[in-house]
Amino acid sequence: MVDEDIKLIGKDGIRRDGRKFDELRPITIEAGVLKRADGSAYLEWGENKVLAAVYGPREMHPRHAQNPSRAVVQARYNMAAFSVPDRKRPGPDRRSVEISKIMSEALEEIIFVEQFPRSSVDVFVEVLEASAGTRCAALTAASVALADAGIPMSDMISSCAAGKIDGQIVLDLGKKEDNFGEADVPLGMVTSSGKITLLQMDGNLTLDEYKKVMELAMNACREIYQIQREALKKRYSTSLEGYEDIEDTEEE
Amino acid sequence: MVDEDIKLIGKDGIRRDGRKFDELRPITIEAGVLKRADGSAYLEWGENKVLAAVYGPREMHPRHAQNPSRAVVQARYNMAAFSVPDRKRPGPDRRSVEISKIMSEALEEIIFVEQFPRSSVDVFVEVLEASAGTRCAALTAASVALADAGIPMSDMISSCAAGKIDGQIVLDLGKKEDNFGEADVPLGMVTSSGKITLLQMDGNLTLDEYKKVMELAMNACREIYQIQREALKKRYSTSLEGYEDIEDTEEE
Amino acid sequence: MVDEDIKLIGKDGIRRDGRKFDELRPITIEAGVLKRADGSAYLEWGENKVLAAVYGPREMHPRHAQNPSRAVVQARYNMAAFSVPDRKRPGPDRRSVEISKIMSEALEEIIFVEQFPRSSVDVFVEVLEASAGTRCAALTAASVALADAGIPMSDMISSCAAGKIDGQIVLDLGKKEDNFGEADVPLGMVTSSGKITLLQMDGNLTLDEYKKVMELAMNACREIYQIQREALKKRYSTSLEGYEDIEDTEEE
Amino acid sequence: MKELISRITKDYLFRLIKEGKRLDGRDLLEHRKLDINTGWIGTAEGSARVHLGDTDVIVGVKMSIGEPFPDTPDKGVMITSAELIPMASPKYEAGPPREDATELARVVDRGIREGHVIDTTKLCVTKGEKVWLVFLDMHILDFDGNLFDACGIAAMAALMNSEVPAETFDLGDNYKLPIGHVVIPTTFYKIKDQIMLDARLEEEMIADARLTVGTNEKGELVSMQKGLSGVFEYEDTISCIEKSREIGDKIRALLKDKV
Amino acid sequence: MKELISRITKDYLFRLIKEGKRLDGRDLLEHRKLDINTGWIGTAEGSARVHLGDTDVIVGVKMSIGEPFPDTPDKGVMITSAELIPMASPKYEAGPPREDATELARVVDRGIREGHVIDTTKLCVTKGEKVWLVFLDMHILDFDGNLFDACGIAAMAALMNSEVPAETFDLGDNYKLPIGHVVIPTTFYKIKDQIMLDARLEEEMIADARLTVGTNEKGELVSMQKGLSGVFEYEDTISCIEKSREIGDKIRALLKDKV
Amino acid sequence: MKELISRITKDYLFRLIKEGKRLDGRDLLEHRKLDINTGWIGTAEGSARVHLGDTDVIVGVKMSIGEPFPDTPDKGVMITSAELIPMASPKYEAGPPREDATELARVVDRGIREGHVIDTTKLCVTKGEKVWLVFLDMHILDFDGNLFDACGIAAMAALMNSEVPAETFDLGDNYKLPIGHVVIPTTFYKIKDQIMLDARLEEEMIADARLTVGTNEKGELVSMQKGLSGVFEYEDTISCIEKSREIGDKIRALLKDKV
Repeated sequence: MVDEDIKLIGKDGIRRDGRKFDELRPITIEAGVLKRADGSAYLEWGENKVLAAVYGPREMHPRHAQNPSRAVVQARYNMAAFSVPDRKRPGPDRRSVEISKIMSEALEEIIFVEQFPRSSVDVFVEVLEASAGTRCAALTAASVALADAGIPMSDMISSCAAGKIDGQIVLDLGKKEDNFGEADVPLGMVTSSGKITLLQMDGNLTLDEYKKVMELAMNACREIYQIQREALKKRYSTSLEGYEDIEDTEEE
Repeated sequence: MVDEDIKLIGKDGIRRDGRKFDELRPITIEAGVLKRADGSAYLEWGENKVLAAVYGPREMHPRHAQNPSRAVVQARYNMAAFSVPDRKRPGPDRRSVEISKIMSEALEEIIFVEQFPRSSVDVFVEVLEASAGTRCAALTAASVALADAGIPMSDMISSCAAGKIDGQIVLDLGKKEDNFGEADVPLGMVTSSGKITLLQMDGNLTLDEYKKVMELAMNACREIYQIQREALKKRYSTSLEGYEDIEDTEEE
Repeated sequence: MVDEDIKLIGKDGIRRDGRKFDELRPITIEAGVLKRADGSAYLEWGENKVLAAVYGPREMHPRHAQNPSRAVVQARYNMAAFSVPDRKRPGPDRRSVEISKIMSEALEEIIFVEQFPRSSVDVFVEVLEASAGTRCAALTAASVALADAGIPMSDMISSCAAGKIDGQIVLDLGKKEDNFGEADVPLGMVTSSGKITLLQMDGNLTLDEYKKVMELAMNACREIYQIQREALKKRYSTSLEGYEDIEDTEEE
Repeated sequence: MKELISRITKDYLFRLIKEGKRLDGRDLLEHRKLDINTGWIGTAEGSARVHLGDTDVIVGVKMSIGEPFPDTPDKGVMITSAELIPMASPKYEAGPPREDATELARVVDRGIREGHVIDTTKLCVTKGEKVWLVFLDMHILDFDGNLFDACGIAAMAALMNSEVPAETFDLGDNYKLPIGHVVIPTTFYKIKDQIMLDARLEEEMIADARLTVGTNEKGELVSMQKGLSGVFEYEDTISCIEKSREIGDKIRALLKDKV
Repeated sequence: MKELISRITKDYLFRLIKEGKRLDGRDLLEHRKLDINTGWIGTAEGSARVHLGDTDVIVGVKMSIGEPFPDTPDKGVMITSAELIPMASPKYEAGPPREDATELARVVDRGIREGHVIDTTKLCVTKGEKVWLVFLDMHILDFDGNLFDACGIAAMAALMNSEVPAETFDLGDNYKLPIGHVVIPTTFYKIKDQIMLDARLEEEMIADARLTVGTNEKGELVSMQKGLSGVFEYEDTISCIEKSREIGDKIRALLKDKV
Repeated sequence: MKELISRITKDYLFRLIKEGKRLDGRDLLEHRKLDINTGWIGTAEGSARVHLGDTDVIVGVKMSIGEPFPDTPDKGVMITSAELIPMASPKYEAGPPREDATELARVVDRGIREGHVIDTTKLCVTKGEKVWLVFLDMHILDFDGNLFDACGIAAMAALMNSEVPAETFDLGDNYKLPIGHVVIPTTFYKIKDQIMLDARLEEEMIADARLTVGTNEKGELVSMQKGLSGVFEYEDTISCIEKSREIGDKIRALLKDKV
């Protein structure tokens, strides 16, 4: 991954896109953006644009895949053909199959699956524009969509990556940094408990570097959690407004 | 589609294959050509060679696709690998999926589907040689095969295209005319009522041109209906002959 | 298949790998090599390396494929990607589909399928290294694996090919001999009765040559049967040893 | 699909329609609110998101260099695909019907291709060897009926918004994708002998027949597709074409503003 | 498949067969009426439709230019495929069994390939670069048993009827596809220890074992395929080969007239 | 999968684990017996069969010449695939779960790729045109849990055993596949808050969470993958990494002897 000619961090310690080592790209989240889905969220994270929709709990099809004692969580991560510089062929590839699997597992941890035997909770994430860090963006958006759908959950999951570029530990690698950096560690965290529900790593890190990476990523997850909460609060107040409107109408 | 160098109509108003603007290519239809199928028809239309077979009404598989209140009509349009100048890969492509869909819908209109809940009526059309206008040929042959199978129907469907070449409105475009013409309008018509059950158009037509196209195509459908009826009449008399033979045998 | 420049048999009548015309390549078989499978066998035959595993009789899935009056025998012949000089794409190709089919049919003959209605007997053969004659190796190994699984059988199947190279009839063609020879006849035989359960042929043989080929192949099958029996005897005695150990333990 | 709607809703809809009324108070031949956003996706050569009421679709255009078809050696190539992703509807749970997506993609494709929306003669790099490939990918995000119009309009808008990425391929400066004509599709639904425009999902589910009409800025007819098992009278098709030209002009004006 | 035939029909067939008789009055080793029509399809380089009793198949040959295999750089390439289309039988409703089509295609393919029916050395254009590809596509239209013989004969007839389309590829004048040998397959069925030729569907459904034998005009054996779960005695195979040579000669004579 | 194990076995396993014990008497952080056989397959450029207890896998390496990726024109290309063949387990009857095989292949792939196990810069033949392709194919023969370690170790051994088949492609003498680093994966399972190494199938079936850690000969971390729906504490991951380095060194020593 190392390319000697490319400098990702300036002498002033500032990254190519102007960020400091521990700075996130701008993140905005909007909950409840789709009408048909039971819950949804739209998230922009730097140049990443991600839409998440939740259906369920609903009767699982096909029946033979039902679990008689709990709900099955099925996440589907999908990239739009136009979401990357070189057009992607539509349909699942090995990368998206893997990400769908680890997202499903991560989300299952926080959902009260025992309450919904024989059901499925389906989470669909569409990556409309991709620019490094889409699995963290997807998992973060999916958590908000699940909450928007009113799925009983023990907590939220927030997700962010940290890694190493030019020998330095930095938070939330951008596209160039991901391509030419030395290590990337996507983390998914159950925010209140600090427990790890998604963790991958590739590249090259000493144990000390790993510790620094995790510190950065875990702090960032807490920061992202606040953005998730704000999105839900805003959605909740909007819903209430809508509710009041209806009451007004009824009073007339 | 316009190519300035190619003249499709001579100065005498005669087309390359010797036809006048409102003249069909030669059409022959034979009903009852297959033994296993419940009904069948073989049709030649110019160079087009099309075979249609009908099975049903029969119990629909898979069961979950059954409709409890009526029969499902499933047409399958398929081109043989050797039916076109450049060999076609076997199996359905997007074009044949679309044609199968609109054929199914067109045929459903005339079949008394309410009489056969949970059943399917399966219509298989094989294009053995293709030379422009195969979907009209397929729909025309399928109607005869349905009648041959004794499927209760309210009417027949007859089908023919008209279009524009060299700026003139003509009936039943041939291969060259289709490739280099300016517009093509395949029409499927419930013959007695004159109602439209299949209609597509692509190319470029003014509203007036559209009206002329439709007049030509609708008249041709009535002409084709007579050929369909003749084929069934001939089949019916052959069957009767067969029936008489059996009676003779029984008398001995 | 004939290439004039390549001599497969020397003037002394000895083949390129040192064998005489009626000589088998070395064959070793070990039964009971896998833990999960109900029965298994590992076979080396010249450079061929083949592993066979048996599961069943077990309830057949999917249910609609069950036979209410007998077990269904399903053999699956598969070549590892690295088993041939030019890497093979993983997954079934037309050749392996055909071999799986004729293997299933051949094995069904000797299994008491009537004893196990609605069941399947699944035979999985993996070719780990291929060097001509893999279908005979696969069928021979599968028979041993079935016996190891304790599947009730009327007899064993032994399998071997013979053919023609340089105009002479020889037994058990090797890789070069198969590529440049004139005919190959893989045979599967129910050993005690001498009946033919698998037979294929391609190339060019007169009737007399065919008779000589069959004589060689049938004799070889009887020879291979002894190797199969030895493998099972050895396995049986090993099992008994294990059984005695258990008894010892119980006596303590 | 007709079975997925309750008998009561169905009857209510039929009653309304007989009176020439609709669920959302629209007139029979009135479109829903149309929102067009273009240039949304940075990785695409062009993009458009279209809301037609609650139907929400996004179309992205990608371009690269490839080989022309042998019979059109000097023309660019367009490849269209539609994904009815399960996000868009609870009915797509077990995967959306493949033939619906195929018909949708092909109808949008024909409107653009046969209407000469893209001037493909300006997309040749080396005759017979290298031409521009234009990939048009449609994603359905929220499905409340009438995908034909939503996708057709979004495709038109995305193409008008597209830039040929010549620089990426060392072929000089980027330039606007050459647009020949502006084609707008309009879809009509027949329910109990009434013809209505732009059906919502519930209306679409009880429709007997469907007719999509595409016209260009000259009022010429460039594409038609009849769907579903019901029938149209010849006269119906004439009035649909006339109405389509009228609506097409309005949407073309809106597009001009937006792109 | 055995389950799809009623017990009564089965018992009746068994009784007949024990007496050496058949449903349609034929002798055990008699072929059904064989009809061969060639040159039927204008878009194909060669074609043949074969009726073997009520079994009805069509084989088309298409040719184009492609790359040779690395180990045979100066030889043309043949690609065979069979489609058991659902038109042919009520049993193919849910799609015909894939392995049946595969075995059929491969057995026909081997007879032609190993019998050197096509002289592939005459199909080289530029050694190691360009050779003729011969696509052989079989369609089953009506299925009344014994597809191996119907398709094998139709394939042979279609190849003998084929013309190499050199003009289309600017490679000089068209010429007849070079035929090396004329290979005819004959398929035998064993039912209750009786061996019969050319089974109809009902017979095929109760057969214990099947043996296809392909021979050429010199009486040489070029291909064999045993199928189904029953067994043959060695002596059975000898008599089948002898009979196959006899029948093969008759059909070769018929082919010579027809093509 | 949790449902396929009986409640009694489950409870028994839980009881054992709470006491820090295991079914086969191992300590929680002890590997099963590891057997490595290399060079087994003559048709492969390199191969290894690994037994990890009763888990039995084989990995074969094949190489050929192909095109590099545009962004790494001077580097060889590795393609990894895993087949969970139905031979390996009664549970794979109806076909093994596709996503399990995909995750397995990708995790092994990443360990090798990101750990720079193959020095791909030495696998370039002609920059931008021809490089060596390295195909790594894993077959699971007998499945008793922990495929990640068995396959990861077998892949490493097979690569160390591989020879570049230059002679076959007329590119000079064969030479050993250039190895940059020796990466060993170690997989930990969390059950009821206990962390154990190298689970057998029954243990894997009741595990809450899984963590695979790959380290190289310098003790550097090169790949991690957390799996299953349970969670890890941050501190857990630290101790897993430390243990992985220790185990990795032992296995690297073993590999040096074997290859």
